[in-house]
Amino acid sequence: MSDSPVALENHGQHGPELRHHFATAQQQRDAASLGMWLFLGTEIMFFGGMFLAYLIYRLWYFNEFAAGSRSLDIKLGTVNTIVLICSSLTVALGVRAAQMGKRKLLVVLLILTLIFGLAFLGIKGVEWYAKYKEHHIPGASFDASDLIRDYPQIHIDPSHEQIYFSLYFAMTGLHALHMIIGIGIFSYLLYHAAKGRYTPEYYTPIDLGGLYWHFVDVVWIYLFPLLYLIDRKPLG
Amino acid sequence: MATAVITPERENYLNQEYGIRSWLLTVDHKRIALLYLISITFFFFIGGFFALLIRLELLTPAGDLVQADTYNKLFTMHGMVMVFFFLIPSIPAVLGNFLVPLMIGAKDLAFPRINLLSWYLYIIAGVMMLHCIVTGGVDTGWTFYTPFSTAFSNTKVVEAGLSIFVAGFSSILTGLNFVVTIHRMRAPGMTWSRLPLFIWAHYATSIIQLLGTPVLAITLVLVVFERVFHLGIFDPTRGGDPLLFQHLFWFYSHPAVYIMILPAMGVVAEIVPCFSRKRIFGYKAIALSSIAIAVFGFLVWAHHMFVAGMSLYSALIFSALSYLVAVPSAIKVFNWTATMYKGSISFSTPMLYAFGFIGLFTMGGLTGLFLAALGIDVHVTDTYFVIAHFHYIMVGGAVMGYLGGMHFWWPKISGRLYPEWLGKFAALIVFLGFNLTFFPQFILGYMGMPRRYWQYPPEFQVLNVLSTAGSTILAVGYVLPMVYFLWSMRYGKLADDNPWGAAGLEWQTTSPPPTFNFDKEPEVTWEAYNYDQIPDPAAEEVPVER
Amino acid sequence: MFDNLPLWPARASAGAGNVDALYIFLVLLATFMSVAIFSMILVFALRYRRQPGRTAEQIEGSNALEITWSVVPLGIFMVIFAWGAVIYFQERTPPRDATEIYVVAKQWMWKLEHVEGQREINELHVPVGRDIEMIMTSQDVIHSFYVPAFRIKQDVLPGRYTTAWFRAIKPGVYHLFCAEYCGSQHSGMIGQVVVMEPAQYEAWLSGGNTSGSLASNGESIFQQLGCVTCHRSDTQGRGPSLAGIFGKPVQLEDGRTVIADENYIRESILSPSAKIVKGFKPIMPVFQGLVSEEQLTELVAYVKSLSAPPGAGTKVQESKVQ
Amino acid sequence: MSEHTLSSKMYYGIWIALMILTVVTARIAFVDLGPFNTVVALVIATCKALLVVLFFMHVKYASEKLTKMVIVASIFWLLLLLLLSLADYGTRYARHG
Repeated sequence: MSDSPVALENHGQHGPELRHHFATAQQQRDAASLGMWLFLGTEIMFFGGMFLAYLIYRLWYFNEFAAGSRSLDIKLGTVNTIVLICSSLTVALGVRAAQMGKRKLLVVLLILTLIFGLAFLGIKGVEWYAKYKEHHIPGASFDASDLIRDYPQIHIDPSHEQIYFSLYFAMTGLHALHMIIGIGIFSYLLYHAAKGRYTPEYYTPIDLGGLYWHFVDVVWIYLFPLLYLIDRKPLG
Repeated sequence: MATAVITPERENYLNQEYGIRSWLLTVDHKRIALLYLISITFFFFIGGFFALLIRLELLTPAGDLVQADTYNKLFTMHGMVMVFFFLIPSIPAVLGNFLVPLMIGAKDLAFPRINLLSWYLYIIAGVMMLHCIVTGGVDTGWTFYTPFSTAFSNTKVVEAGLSIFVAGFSSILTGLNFVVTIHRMRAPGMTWSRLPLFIWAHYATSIIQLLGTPVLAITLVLVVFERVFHLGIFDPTRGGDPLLFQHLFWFYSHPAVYIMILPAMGVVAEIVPCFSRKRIFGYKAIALSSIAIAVFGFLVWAHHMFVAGMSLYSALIFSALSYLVAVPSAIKVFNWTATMYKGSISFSTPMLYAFGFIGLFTMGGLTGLFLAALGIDVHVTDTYFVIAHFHYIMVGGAVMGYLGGMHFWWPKISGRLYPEWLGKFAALIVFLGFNLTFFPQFILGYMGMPRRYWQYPPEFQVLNVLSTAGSTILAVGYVLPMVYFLWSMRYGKLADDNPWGAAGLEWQTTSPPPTFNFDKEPEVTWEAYNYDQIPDPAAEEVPVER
Repeated sequence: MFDNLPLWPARASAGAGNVDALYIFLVLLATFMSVAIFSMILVFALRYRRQPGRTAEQIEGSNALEITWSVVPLGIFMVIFAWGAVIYFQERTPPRDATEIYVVAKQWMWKLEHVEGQREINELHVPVGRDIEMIMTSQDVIHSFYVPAFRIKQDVLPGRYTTAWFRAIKPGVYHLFCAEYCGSQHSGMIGQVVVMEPAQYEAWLSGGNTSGSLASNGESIFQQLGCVTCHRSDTQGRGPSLAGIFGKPVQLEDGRTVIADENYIRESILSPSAKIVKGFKPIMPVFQGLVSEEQLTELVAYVKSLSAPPGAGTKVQESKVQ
Repeated sequence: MSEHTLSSKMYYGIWIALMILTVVTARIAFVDLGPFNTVVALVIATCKALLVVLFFMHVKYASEKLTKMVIVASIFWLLLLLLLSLADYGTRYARHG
């Protein structure tokens, strides 16, 4: 919209967003979508490496995983899951708004998404800080004696407990990094959406950013049970 | 189609714009290919320099040329530079970048800016690696085995790891670009069954890059986390399993071998038909075997770990699967050879490299059978036998293929011809030097000389001397092409659009091609390798040069 | 001339001949295939070289050929696989009555202990004709125990035991290499294996200064650390009795069953709570960091000696008291 | 990515389903189902992931085969990594001979 007809002229008969090496806008959209999906495929393998480590050590050191999992704050974990799901909703609605050319709605939804994303990181930060306070960060100052005291029914080896928390921090840390990147992407999208760059004919960036955001949500959907819900049943 | 009069002033991708900016900010896949060419050549000679120092050190049994720690850094950085900064980007990022759009009749790759981004990522990674090298280097071996890399090495492991992480990102983006381009950007009529086998090979390569590289990335990230934040995922003192690292590492690093060799196979599949004037034998078989290698290549990684302490039963599984991946490789060799049958064969430089490739790759592949055999592997793994084997594949195979491809497409890339007799001479030197360098290492390996040894018992000396002698010959063979390629850019004879009379869309445009590759969008109505329809330039009395 | 250029490693173990046989087979196969491919290329290149007047004959391909040259190689490959697998299985399966030698690797030396108590560094004396099993662990990084003349190699890992075995058949002195890169002096981590006639070996054994057998050393550590207060052999203590458990299945508290092998004993000392024996409480203290790798091997040797059949050799006699 | 626009009602429906599943999985973790706790947690997570992928990411309606192939291939490769590694871990300490 705000892109002037001058720009249009420079691009000959096709629209300003169609790059020269594509024949049609459809071809360009399909290429972009395929590219994004391939990228998400690589992301699956990226997290997959950690899932393998998780699987092996959870089989080996179930007790320590169970105790570590119990020590996480399930309320905050659940709230965070809900926050992310809400953000996925706003993203999905945002893509729809872009499709239909509702610029104001799109801007509002993008802002909401950013708020949810930041809320997620904030809550994550609170949880990490608690872990820091409890000396549950792996390394020289790691101390699992509180877990041994709190869960006398579970046989805990403190060094194996470090493996659980190593994985916890690696997995949630890299997930949080993806969230931060997502927030960066969405800030960019918000800026351009506010300027009215996206139209029902051209909203590929919104669509791709949305795919990325949903993917990060899906990763969390798995991380939540894998890290928080390992073993919560009443201790006998 | 190959008779257009060449006017040097004709606008092409090289002379359309001038100035450093027009190169550094280019989104033209052909210019980016040249950027890659310059950068990987640089790293090739750095890695080669390390290799020569290694060979010089091994001239005598005593560790006398460099210190032990220096030696360890030399082989580490030789491996890292050659694998991640030369071999993996070599054919895909240079020839693939240049040729994939041309061969399928596209104006550019699907994501030109991402293509440029991958070059910049490569450069960032390269600068990090160089910085790491000049400020002390790293001594973990290119394999980064834990717990040595996480807890014992005092060198710049973090920097090297991050550098390779970034280089991996560059590799992923290249692969992603190729897959999307091959799916979405083919010219009308360019069906899958008409794709040149070079494209099939790059498609298979890209699959590996996409699905394997992220696993290496996360593995290196975890190593970095372990060093920097003291996480303990691979730490045996906390119950971590050092073998987990090896599983993750080889899940990428075994298929990575196919990232190096598959594109070279694609090059050979272009060269052999051209200089045999024949349609390639068994097109479908070769195309599918590329995909088969990409898939099976992921099922065999633990054959690097037969003595590492993993389960005996899974060793059996991985050994059997390893033989599976040998079948498609064998299919390719047989088909290339069969292509020559009843052909009309000329001995041009690219063809000599293709011969060299087939021969050396065959030997590399056959010695792979030794290593996949469990009982033999126990004895020869981690010895010079392995070194010899993978250099036959990577240097005898991938580098031969790369050089063959460079000679084949150089007229298209530069618009000039290199001196043919020098090309043949260099090819011969490379072949001889290579065999002299690496064949003795098979014997050394079976004798029991372990790899990564700075000093060694004296009975191994004679073979080591032979190997070092060969390496100097090999070095000459590698410098020569660089010299005459550079020379030809200014003084070489102007090349025809299609100097070899080759099939393929890339030969139907001008040499060098215009910025958008084709003056008119091509429409494909013929099958690949339609050599029956292409006149042989050499057959018309007039020799290649015009 | 061949003094400086030997082309074949010494063949000094019972298993080496099998490895060599497969190797020679593969060398012949590879030579045949290489020669076949090379000569085919050569013949085609000359026979069908470009000549005025002749054109190439276009051939599409042949499914019959494709299938042939896929299936035949696969068949040959499976033979190689099976052959290699058999050798590997033998190499990885130590005979039950093998003499044990404990190996602790560290940057950059090999420490070897005979059950009789002899300790050696970078040197291993063994008699001809006896099955020897190496039980190995590392104090720091990964090493690899490699004796080319025996055709055996096994990585030595921190945190657990790996094993390898051989039966020497030829007296002599052979290289012992570290084959897994382990840091600065990796290439200096070499030693030698001295294979002796049994009589000489006995003489060597009795000549060396020992500080008691491994098992008896282990027993005194067992007393010192107070293990004996719970793991009693006379009555049921607070911990399970260790007599006769080695190599047997153990019922665990969580329902699993494990075999009480070296790695299990090791884990049970370092991290007792990992696998609690059924019917016992996880009250044993953690010994991670309190015992050295050498002490651990001695403890393991002691626990194993408690399971040896009576009179199964001199090595366990003194520890059977109690 | 295409002409197809889903109604916003559909999105809200999916959202509610996801919320319910989240609460259910967090609650059910406290009930002793024996070994099935993990199974249930993973099944619920997979349902949630499917909802997001199929509807929020439009895979069900507005995408072509190729997208589905990319997803299936990635998951297949992930399983290769996990299962072939388990071939080692599952049998590593088994004694033989």
